[in-house]
Amino acid sequence: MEQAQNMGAYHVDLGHTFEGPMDLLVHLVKKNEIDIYDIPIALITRQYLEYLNFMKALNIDVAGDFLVMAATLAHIKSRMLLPGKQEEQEEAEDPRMEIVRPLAEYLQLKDAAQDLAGRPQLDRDVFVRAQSDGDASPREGEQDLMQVSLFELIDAFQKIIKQKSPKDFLNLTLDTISVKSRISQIADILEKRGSITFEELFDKEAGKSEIIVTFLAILEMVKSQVIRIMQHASSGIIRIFNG
Amino acid sequence: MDNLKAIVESLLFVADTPLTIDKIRSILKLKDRKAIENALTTLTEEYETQKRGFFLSKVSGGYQFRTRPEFAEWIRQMKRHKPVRLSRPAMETLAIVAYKQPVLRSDIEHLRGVDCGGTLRTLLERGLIRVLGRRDLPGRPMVYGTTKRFLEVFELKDLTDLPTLKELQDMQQSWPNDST
Amino acid sequence: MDNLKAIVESLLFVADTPLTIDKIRSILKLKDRKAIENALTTLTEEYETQKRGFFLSKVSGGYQFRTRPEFAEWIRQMKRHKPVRLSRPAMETLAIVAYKQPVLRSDIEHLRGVDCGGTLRTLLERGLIRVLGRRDLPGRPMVYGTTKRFLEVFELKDLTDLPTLKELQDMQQSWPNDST
Repeated sequence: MEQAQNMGAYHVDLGHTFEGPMDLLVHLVKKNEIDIYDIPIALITRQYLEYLNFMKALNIDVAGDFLVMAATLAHIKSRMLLPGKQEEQEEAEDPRMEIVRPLAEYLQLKDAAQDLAGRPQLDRDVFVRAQSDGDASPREGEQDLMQVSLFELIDAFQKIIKQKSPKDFLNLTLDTISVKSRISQIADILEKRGSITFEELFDKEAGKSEIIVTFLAILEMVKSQVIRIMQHASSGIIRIFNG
Repeated sequence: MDNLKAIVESLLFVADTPLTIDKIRSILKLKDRKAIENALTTLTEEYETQKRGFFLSKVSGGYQFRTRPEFAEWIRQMKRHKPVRLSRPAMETLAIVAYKQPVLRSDIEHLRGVDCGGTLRTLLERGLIRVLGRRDLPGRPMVYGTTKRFLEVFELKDLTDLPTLKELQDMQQSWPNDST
Repeated sequence: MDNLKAIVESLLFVADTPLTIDKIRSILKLKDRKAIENALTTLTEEYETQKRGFFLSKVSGGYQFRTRPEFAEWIRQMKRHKPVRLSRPAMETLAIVAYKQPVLRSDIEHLRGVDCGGTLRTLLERGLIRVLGRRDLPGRPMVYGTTKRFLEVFELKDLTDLPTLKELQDMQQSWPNDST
């Protein structure tokens, strides 16, 4: 009986590789028709490990995620076996909850994915009219709307990075982008007002990192000669001007 | 305006994205919102009762003509292209973004138990999801959400048009064998 | 075949060129030429008598839906509001300005390997980039950066919403089985 069940697992799994440990767990739960709120942990752990061994036997690399889940299952199993004192058991949560919660949530979202996949899908089930490119090209209208997504911008940029050596972009971290963002803000202010005092750029509420970012932005703007910095001879006030 | 219904119909026919009532109003320079609403309602009903080859769908906050799903096979035949399908992992990732947005990549990966960089990229590429911003956490991770295009592709009026997770669970319980 | 008329209508709706009877026959794998002719005639009459926003026109040996000439003004009005797209070169130039700002034209051209005068002008005209200043170098070259409009168009709260190089590289590692 046990043997037959194990064999079954192998046969079903042959045509199917599991994307991750959750995927495999769901398969085992469904195959055994288990209530996920009352998982026979010994059975599931054994079948789970059997599958991993099977993968190894086929020389298929088993990803680390699978091993982490195996360890979790084994740990839960051992905790279930531990004879706890009566009052402790009442207090303590069922060790299985550690996997039940994520499993329940994952199953819920799998249902959501299935529901989504079942909806009429554009260009699969329903179609809209083809756009003939021969249509009059849009003139430079007053509104001039633009239809672009951030992804297209990122995609264009990735192509450039691929062609060029990435060293041209080595310093592209969140910190440097923050500095660029600050430069843009300062440029906005200067466009509007023409000049600003040094102090005004440093918000009194600003945290340490904001102060550093503002300072680096000013340095970079001076370096690329986008701004000029002047100090008043008598008052000592430092003012920043458009370059 | 005479033949308002026919004019609206011609605009819907030519438009390449769902048309909102406001958009129609601004094109026709028409104050009367109600008149446009009426025209749209009448059109919807006419296409429905006359069993035409396409229908007026209320999608992504606007209106758009779409062919009837039951004719999909013939249209695919004409277009001679294989239907674009999302893989199961991509669909799961998309569902998580749709239901949990704004959501972090790490949240998605935690839920699915696997790396999702590739599926996220596919979904970004298809214009189904987008970067909403960054979360104020160490490393300032990016948060993702769905796009207007997502609503269009899955024929949703808006995000509330999605069944809630609770509703899905109830549905699931009525057909226990229906899950694969 | 049931609802032949509606099926033909849906094909005509989606087709991007006039459809001939032979073409429809081959799509529907239908021998009966007469039946298709009848469907087309009925459709033509229906659209005529119902005064719809578009009509079935017999053009260059085939059939095609076209909007009524008397509504041309409104349709032009709508097209005038049609969003414009950015060309690939413009997108590349914009990406470099966004990521490398404050940046010189010569730096952009070094990265793209081509002259960028034209695309820079387009981007300036569209209000996506601006001249931040002039560098104290021979010829006083201009230094470019992005604008507020840029943030609006790309739905960014600020520039820090742009992905970093590391995030870009993470996204590039698409899973081979996820090409869908």
